[in-house]
Order: sequence, then structure tokens, then C-alpha cells
Amino acid sequence: MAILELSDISVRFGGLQALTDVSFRVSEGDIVGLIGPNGAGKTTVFNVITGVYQTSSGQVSYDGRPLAALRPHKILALGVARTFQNIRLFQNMTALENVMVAQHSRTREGVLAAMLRTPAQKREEERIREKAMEALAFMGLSDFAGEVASNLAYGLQRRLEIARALASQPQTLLLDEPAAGLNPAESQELMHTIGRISSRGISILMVEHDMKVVMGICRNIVVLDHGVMIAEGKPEEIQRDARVIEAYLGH
Amino acid sequence: MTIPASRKLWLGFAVAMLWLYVLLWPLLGIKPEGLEFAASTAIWAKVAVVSAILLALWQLKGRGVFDFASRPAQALSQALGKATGRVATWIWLVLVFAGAVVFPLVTERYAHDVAISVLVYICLGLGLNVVVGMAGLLDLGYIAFYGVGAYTYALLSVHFGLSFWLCLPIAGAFSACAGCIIGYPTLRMRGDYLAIVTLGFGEIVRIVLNNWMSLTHGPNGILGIKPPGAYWWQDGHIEHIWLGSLEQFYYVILGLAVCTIVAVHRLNHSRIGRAFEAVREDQTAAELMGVNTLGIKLLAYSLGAIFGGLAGAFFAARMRFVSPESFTFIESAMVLAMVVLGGMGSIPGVILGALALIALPEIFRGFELYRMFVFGGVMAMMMLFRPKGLWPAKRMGVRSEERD
Amino acid sequence: MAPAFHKAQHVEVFLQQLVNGITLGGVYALVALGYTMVYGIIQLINFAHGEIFAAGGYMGVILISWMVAQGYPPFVCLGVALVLAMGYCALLAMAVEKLVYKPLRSSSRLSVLLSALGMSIFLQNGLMLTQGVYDRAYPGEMVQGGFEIGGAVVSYMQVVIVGITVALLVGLNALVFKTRVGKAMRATAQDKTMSALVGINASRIISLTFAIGAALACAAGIMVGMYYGSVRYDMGFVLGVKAFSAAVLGGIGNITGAMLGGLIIGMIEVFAAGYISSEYKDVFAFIILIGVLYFMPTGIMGENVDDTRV
Amino acid sequence: MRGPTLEPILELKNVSAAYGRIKAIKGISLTVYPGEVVSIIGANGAGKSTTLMAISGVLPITGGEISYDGVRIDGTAADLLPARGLCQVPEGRRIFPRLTVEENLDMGAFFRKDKAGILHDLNRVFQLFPILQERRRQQGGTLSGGEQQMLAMGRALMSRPRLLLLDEPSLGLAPLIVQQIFRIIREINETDGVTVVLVEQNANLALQASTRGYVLETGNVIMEDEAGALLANPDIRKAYLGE
Repeated sequence: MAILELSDISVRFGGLQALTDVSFRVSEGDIVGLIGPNGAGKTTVFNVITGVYQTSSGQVSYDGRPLAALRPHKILALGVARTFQNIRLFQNMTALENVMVAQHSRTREGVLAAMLRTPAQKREEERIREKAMEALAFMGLSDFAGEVASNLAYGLQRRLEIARALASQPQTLLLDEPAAGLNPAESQELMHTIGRISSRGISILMVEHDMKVVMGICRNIVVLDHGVMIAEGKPEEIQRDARVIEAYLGH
Repeated sequence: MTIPASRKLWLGFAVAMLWLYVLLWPLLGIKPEGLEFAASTAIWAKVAVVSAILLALWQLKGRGVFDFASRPAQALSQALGKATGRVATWIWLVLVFAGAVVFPLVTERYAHDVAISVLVYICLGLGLNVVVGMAGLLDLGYIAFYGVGAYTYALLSVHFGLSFWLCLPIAGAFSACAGCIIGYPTLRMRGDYLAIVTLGFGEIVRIVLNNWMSLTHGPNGILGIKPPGAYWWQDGHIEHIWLGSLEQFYYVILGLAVCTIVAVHRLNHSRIGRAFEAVREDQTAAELMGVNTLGIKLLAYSLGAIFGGLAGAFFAARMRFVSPESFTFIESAMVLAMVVLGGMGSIPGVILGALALIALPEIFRGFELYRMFVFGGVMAMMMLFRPKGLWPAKRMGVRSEERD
Repeated sequence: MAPAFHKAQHVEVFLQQLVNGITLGGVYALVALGYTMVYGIIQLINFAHGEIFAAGGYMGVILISWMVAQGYPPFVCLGVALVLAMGYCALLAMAVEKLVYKPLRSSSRLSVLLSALGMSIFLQNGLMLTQGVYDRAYPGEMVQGGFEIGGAVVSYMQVVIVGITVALLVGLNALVFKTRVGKAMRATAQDKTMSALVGINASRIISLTFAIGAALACAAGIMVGMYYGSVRYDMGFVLGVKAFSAAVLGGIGNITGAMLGGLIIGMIEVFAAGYISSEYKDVFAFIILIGVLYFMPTGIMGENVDDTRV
Repeated sequence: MRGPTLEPILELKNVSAAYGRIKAIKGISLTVYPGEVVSIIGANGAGKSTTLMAISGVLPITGGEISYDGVRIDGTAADLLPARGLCQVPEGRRIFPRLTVEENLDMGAFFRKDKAGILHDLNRVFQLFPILQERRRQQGGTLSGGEQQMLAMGRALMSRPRLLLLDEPSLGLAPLIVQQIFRIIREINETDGVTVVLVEQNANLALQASTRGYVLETGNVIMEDEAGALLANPDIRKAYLGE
């Protein structure tokens, strides 16, 4: 069953056609790779799904619900979380606080409760902290909970972004170049982590350049070039697809 | 440090001093009676000598000349820090609070007066801190909310004789409304537009207060505001009185300040506070992580406004008189300077900032004229040398570089 | 009174307001240009710009008083004072830029904005300390007399002010759109990395932008001083906010927009003071600012479509 | 083309650079001789553009040496290099969108004072790209992608470069336009004698136009050879598609 479905998505910025009739679906529990040369429109796809950009035509639906005109925080509340190509952590907050923020849409205590520190608010804060620690532990970051995000090493920041996304309790996770800037050992570990996330029943859509990672873990791959979908299929099919080879290597 | 680098530095210094003279002399030296050099040269020479000495010291420090002194000093301060760190935070809090409670018993009227203004500014600074420090929204018209609060109580008291304690929440509510009115149109704006719009809004409020004669009596202000009533220990038994002495006012504002501190502190460590900070750090990421950024910004505005309004109501009760003169842009700048100087987002920082900006000039009364001049310069220089303020917002944890 | 007479009077009042509005609007335009150029190139609201304007007004009164005392004819005084004071303000603005803005180029925008605010307070109080808290009067009537058009009185002073303003605006346009340095300014505002890649020294261009903006503000300061007869140390604050409103109204970063915005704000202020309420005249500029930002945040000459961005 | 007596025009020795904490290139060495067209190919994120930005002085390097014409240029401010004949057409073209075509070209010659020479070069640019002459009063931002690429190259040529760094000239362009651009790159190299360093994702296309090539993967040079040999090498495909 398709949990995330894009049908005939087109996006224009001024005179530039960023995406043309892109359609694909991510089924429940699937790991889908989104690849393509520079400027192919991969991050644009992410921005459309998460409500940062509006489509010019076409529709994104999630769990059978159209996402059009929903503000990004509502889309997250529906269960779509993402990471960013250029890490966008809350730099001056600790790792723990970063992860705690992600639960904002899952919690409700207000200002007055916070100022009076009501029992319900205390319990909720406790729950937020526990869940956050759990997410950190899952990504192997328990030891770094108290550190300010900007002080973390680069590889850890990448992991913290994933932990933050996981803490929002998503059903679908969008990863934007999670392996960028990682060394081979770290990429290896990342692949393992993505496998573990998937085994929790979370569907994954990822943009990635590192083909070892993509070919290693994705069950399906979608290829974009110049904003057009040129191929879709299993990794081994993609590697032999003449149009994909041409898009990457030229002719 | 290589010789050419230091020569370049001194060359730059010479050019800068020449430049300074060219800027300084026309202001002081050109008079209709004729050209004069003595006064400007004297001032210039002082500045030049002081900055030359500072530059030389800085250069020597770079070469490690002072290591013999600075190393032990550093070790000492570290040891001191450790020793004070061992005493639990709550002990410090109790000590400070006890000090604040007994303060009026051991001091004079004049000190009470200064202490009251410091506490009022602490309330204001903490309120602005919610907006600027936590949510990262620059507000240059903050004093308008102080004004709204003050006039709300003044008018209700004069026209309807309502009690201070009843008016306190009303003043807060009115300020919150004002906060929403200014906040709503500015929500989608870029950060720096916000600064100028809030500045404009602050001016609008002042101009309206100044010209709406039938309601506010314009520049003449409103007289005859009732002080707060309270049950007070007097002549061996508790009875209802109208607060009159500065000492009594001091305790009221101390209570208000303590409530504000506790409220802001708790807010800081709640999901709302974290959402504020997330918006400050990266608005897009915050929105994508499930924070309703528009709602949160509006909330930050109205919360800040409420704290300002409460402080304003107290100000009106304490002065028993309000006029638009108390709510000028300079006041906004002053409150902002406190927050910046102390450390944005840091509660002890704001308290320190208020002490530094209100109490210190009282000590150096002779230099009253130079106060804003120095503020301005210090504010600009702070951004260069210590952008996080005197007492930066505290974050737990160590640096990972140190670890591995 | 006959209705016809009424009508004539209305026309007269209207014409008078128009003349005053053009005079004031031109001054706003000159100051707005400095805001818009600096914002265009380094995205900073230069709060200290209003103080540069005030410093210009003071430098004018200082120089003109001295020269009048030496017995030079009024027009020589005005011309020489204008040139010297503009140079002075350019140096002042460049010093501010080098001292507090340049070292913060990679800091957060909030930091730069706060340091600009600090600089504004510093300069304003610096003026107060050196020149005193009271108004300082421009010597006598520099330019006297006037003439009448359709019942509206146009003073020669206004003619001089509008003349100087127009000359400066034309000169600036030529500089920005015709010369190579002007092109480099626009190029730097559009893409700093790329302009470095073609060999443009961005620091120098930024300094130059500050200098030009300051010179224009200085001229505005002198003319405001002559028009109202005196200057005051804090006169840069409200005028600065109004001029910034003009820049935003025109589309921040856009030179033609700033000129147009200045004119519009000046007109609105004069007409609002004349027909609605003179007490609230300052409020209108602020209300327009808020309205423009809310309803058309890119201003009337939106920054994304126009070429005149610096 | 490459003789043993010839001094290299550009030489990178073990250069590394980083964007913040991301180590984008980790010890790259490469040599370019006068008159060559050298391509740097590799997948997305391999560090190709970073290498060019490091050479141009936009991105400070964290290690190694860069020499141009036998002189160290690392640490030299970016805006001083065009006058010495080193010029870059960056990725995404980065023409000045609100300057006209003519003004864009004039900015390319910003540091030059020789009016006659500038006019001569302007005519040469118009000869290479006639469409630019047609559009010379139009704003750069209103041009199509291909025209913008031509404008960017024309702007670079206005500085009369001896070494031209081209970053992804084919990015986002239709195949026909790409052919045209590459024809002009060859002409600039052969007729005007400009040495070219070409960064391309489109490996086959780039190698066909080059004398030699370097293959980058995750910030390191993994292969270096004559262009023909690289074209025939099956391992290239692996570097891109990770088989």
C-alpha cells in the first residue's frame, strides 16, 4: 500500500521548470532512493512533500490525504519528518534540546501550565525527556545529550539530525543526503542505521549521491534528470538503464 | 608575531588616529570667532595615548609577555570557580534573595529609590528577553508595552478608582492585546524589518499618548493615581493601608520581579521555551520540525508585552503620575542594551545588565551626560568582542574536540 | 464668503502643500538613498545613518557660521560648506563602517543590527556632548525672499533646496548607471563572490557605498537646517525612520524606488499635516511603513523585478 | 602539446579545503600545462567545484600549496587573480541578473584600463556568441540558460584570461546547446590559446573535449590519465554508479 504518493507534480520558479510531471510512490516500510545529477530537482521534491514549496500542478497525498496547502508543521504532525542537505540543527541548543523540540507537535501543555509547573506539565516534560533520550540512544548519541549542537563533530551532527527527525515519531522519514561528508566507515554505519530505522516500520525516502549507500540499501530507486523522472526500478535495473548511464556519464 | 605584521598594525593605528583628528577637530575647533586647536587636540591626545597603550598591551599579550602573571591568575580564577561551583545553586539563590529582602532595612531612602528602578528594569529586561533573547525577534519599541500598562492603570485608577491589584492583570491583558496588534502584521517579515516596524510602533504609541488630550492629558500627564493598597503590619496589628513609603514599594516590586524571574525561568525550560529558541536558531527547520512558527512568534510577543505591561502598572502606581516622556525610544534602547550587555537569553545576565546600566551611573553621578554616549559605544563594541554578553546563557556540556 | 473665493483658497492651499511636499520629499529621498544603497549591498539597516544626517546639519552650521563671520558672500558659504561637510560625513561614515560593521561581516545579522543601533546612540550623544543639547541656529536668512505661483508662496530657499536635491539625484543616477564604479556597485550588491571573481574589491565598494550615502544625507542635513533655521542633536532619529520608510516603500535596495518613496512620504506628511492633523503627522509615515511591509513587502518597485538595485 | 621543457601554468600540491567542518577536498594534487584542456570529473559531491573555488581564492585552503605561473597564489585575495589572467566561470553561471548583457561583459574587464583592447575583446566575444550582441541591452536575468552560460563565458573572456576555469558548463542545458558550448570551448583553447580547466559531471562529453583528465571521488584524486585512455576505462562508470 502506498503511504506517500506523488502524482504528476510540476513546480515552476519564475521561468524555471524545476519539476515536470513527477509521479512515484513510497509504500509502507519501503526504502526508496531518489538520485540524479546536480540540479535534477531532488531537494525540490523534498520541499514539495514537506510543504515548503507549493506545486504548480499535481498532488501529493499521504495516507490517502492530500497535503496541498498544509503548513509544514502540520505535515510533520501527520507523520512525515525530514533531515536537511546542509545540516540545520538548532546550533546553540544542546543535542537533547534539539531532539526535544521535535516533539512539539506531539505535546500540548501551554504557557500557564509551564509557569505554574502543574503536575500534568511536569509529567509531560518527563515524557518528552524520556522519548528524546530514547531517540538519542537509538542513534548512539546518549553520551552527547548535554552538548551544544555546534560543538559536535560533523558525523555526530548528521546523526543528531536523524535522531531529531525520529523523535517526532514519524511514519515516513525523508533523508536528504545523509552520507554527505561522511567517511567510508561512517557511511557503512549509516547504512546499518537506516536498516534499523526501516525495521521499526518507518518508510524511508532518501536523496543520496554516494552510490554505494544507495545501491546497498534501497529497495527501489527513482532517477530524476532536469526535473523529469527518467527511470524507476530495482537497483540492479537502474545500474543497467541506458538513460541513467547517459544522464550520469554523458554519451 | 612577525615584525612586518606589527608594523602594519601601527601604521593602521596612525592612519586611524589621523582620521579621528580629522573627524574630531571640525566639531570642536571651528567657531565663528575663529579656528581653535587646543581643546580638540587635548581630547584627541588623551584618546590617542590611551588607545596606543591598549594596543601595545594587546600586542605584548599576544607575544606572551604577561604569561607569568596571567597563568597563575587564570589558575586562581578557575580554583575560585570550582569552589563556588561546589556550593549548590539553591544556596546562592537563598543568599541573594535574603540579601534582597533585608536590603531596605539597612539602607537609606536614596538607595531604595535606585533599587526600585533596578527591579523595574529587571522586569522589563526579562520581558524583552523573552522576545529578543529567546525567540530572537528584535523589538525596538518594547517600551510601548510598558507605556500601555502604565496608562491602563493610571486611567482605570483615576476614572474608576479600581484597585492596583485588580488592574495588574487588566494592564497585562491590554499590553498583550497591543503585542498581538503589532505582532500580527510583522510575523511574516524578515527579521530586520521587524526592528524598524517595532521602532515605528513605539513612536506611534508615544505620539498618541502625547496628543490624545481628552484621554491622556497629553504632555501634562495624568496626576493623582492611587498607590496600591495592602494589609500591612502596623502598630502591633495587621490593617489595610495605602502604600506610601519607598520601602513598601520596594517589597511590591521585589515580589513582582521574583514572580517574573520564576515565570521566565520555568518558561525557558518548557516545550514553549524550547520552541522559542528553535525559532531563533532556524525558523525553517523549526517549522519543519513541527513548531507552528507564526503562532509561537505571536506568543513570544504577547508574553513579552505582558511582562512589560505589569512593570508599567507598577511604575504608574509608584510614581502616582504618568506622562509620555517616560516612554521614549531611548528607554527602549536602554532596556535592549541591558539584555545585550548581560547576555541574550540569560536570566542572571539580564539582572546583571540592569544593575550595570541603572545602578552604576548612579554611583558615577558626575558623568550623567556621558551615560548614553558610553552605552552606545559599549553596545557596538560588545558585538565585536563579547557578542554573547557579560553572563552568557548557560548551556551544559563540554566541547567534543576536548573529548577526542 | 462667496463659494468661488472658497474654491480659490482651496487651490492655493493645495498648491502650497504641493510645493512644501516636494521640498520635504526631496530631502527624504536623499536620506533614503543611503539606507537603500547600504541595505542593498550588505543587508544592514544602518541605524547610524540618521546620525550622519544630523552630523551633516551640524557641520553645515559650523562651517557656514565661520565663513559668514569671515565675510564671504552667502552663496560661496553655502557651496563650500556643502562640499566640505559632504566630505566630512563621508569620512565619518567610512570610519563607522571600518570600525564596527566590517569586522562583523560574518556575524549574525542581529549582532550587526545591534552594533548599528549602538553606533547610532553613540554618535547622537557624541553630537550632544560636542554641540550641546539646545538647538543651534543657522546664521540669519541665508537666502531671502520668494515668489508666488497661483497663490502659493515659493521661497527662494525652497528653490535652492529643490535645485541642489535634483542636481544630487541626477549626479547619483549618472554615477550608478553610467560609470564603471556604479556598475561594480550594482554587481557587488547582486553577487559578492562573483564580483570578486571578476576582480572587484568588495570592501572598497562597500566603503564607497557608505561614503556616497553619507554625503547625500549630509546635504539633506544642511538643507533641513537651512529650511527650519536650526539643527538639533537628535533630529536624525525621527527623520531617519521616515527616510527608511521611504526606502522600504520604494522597494529596499532600489535607487529609483528610494527617490520615489522619499517624494511620496514627503507629500503624505505635508498633506496629512495640512488636511488631517498636524499633531499626528509623524504617525502617518510609520503607518505607511507598516502597511507597505504587510501588503506589499517588496515595495512599489519590488526588488526582484527591477534593475536599479545596488 | 605537452613538452618536457614546458613549465606548468597551474600546480596543486596536496591541497585540502573545507566548508566549515565538512572536509570537501582532502589532499588533491594536479598539474596543468599551458595550452591544455584538462577536465576534472567525478560524481556529485566529489569536490570538483570546491577545487575550483580553492584555486580562485574564494575558499581558503587548509593545507597544501597552489602555484600559478610558478608563483604561490594560495592566500591571495580572489579579486587580485583575474588581473593576472586566472579567471573562473563558476557553477550556475552567476551572471549579474540585473545588469544588462553589455554591463555584465564590461564587468569582466573591470580591472582593465586599455579601452582599445577592451573594445577588441568585446568584438571577439560578440563574434563567438552572436546572440549576446543581439541581446546586449537586455538584462542578464532575462536570458535563457544557454545564453546565460554564453554570457558567463563571454564575461570571463573579457578579462583576457590565460587560464580559464569552467565549472559545469553543461549544467541544466539542452544537448544541442551543450554541443555548441563545447565547440566554443575548443575554439577558445585553439584559436585564443587559453588554457582550460573543465569541471564536468558529464564525463564522456568533457573527456572528448580534453587532453587529459582527473577523476575525483569523495575529495581525492583516484585516477589521472590522457583523456582517450580515461574514456576507454570501464572503471569510470563504477566511480559514478557504484557497481
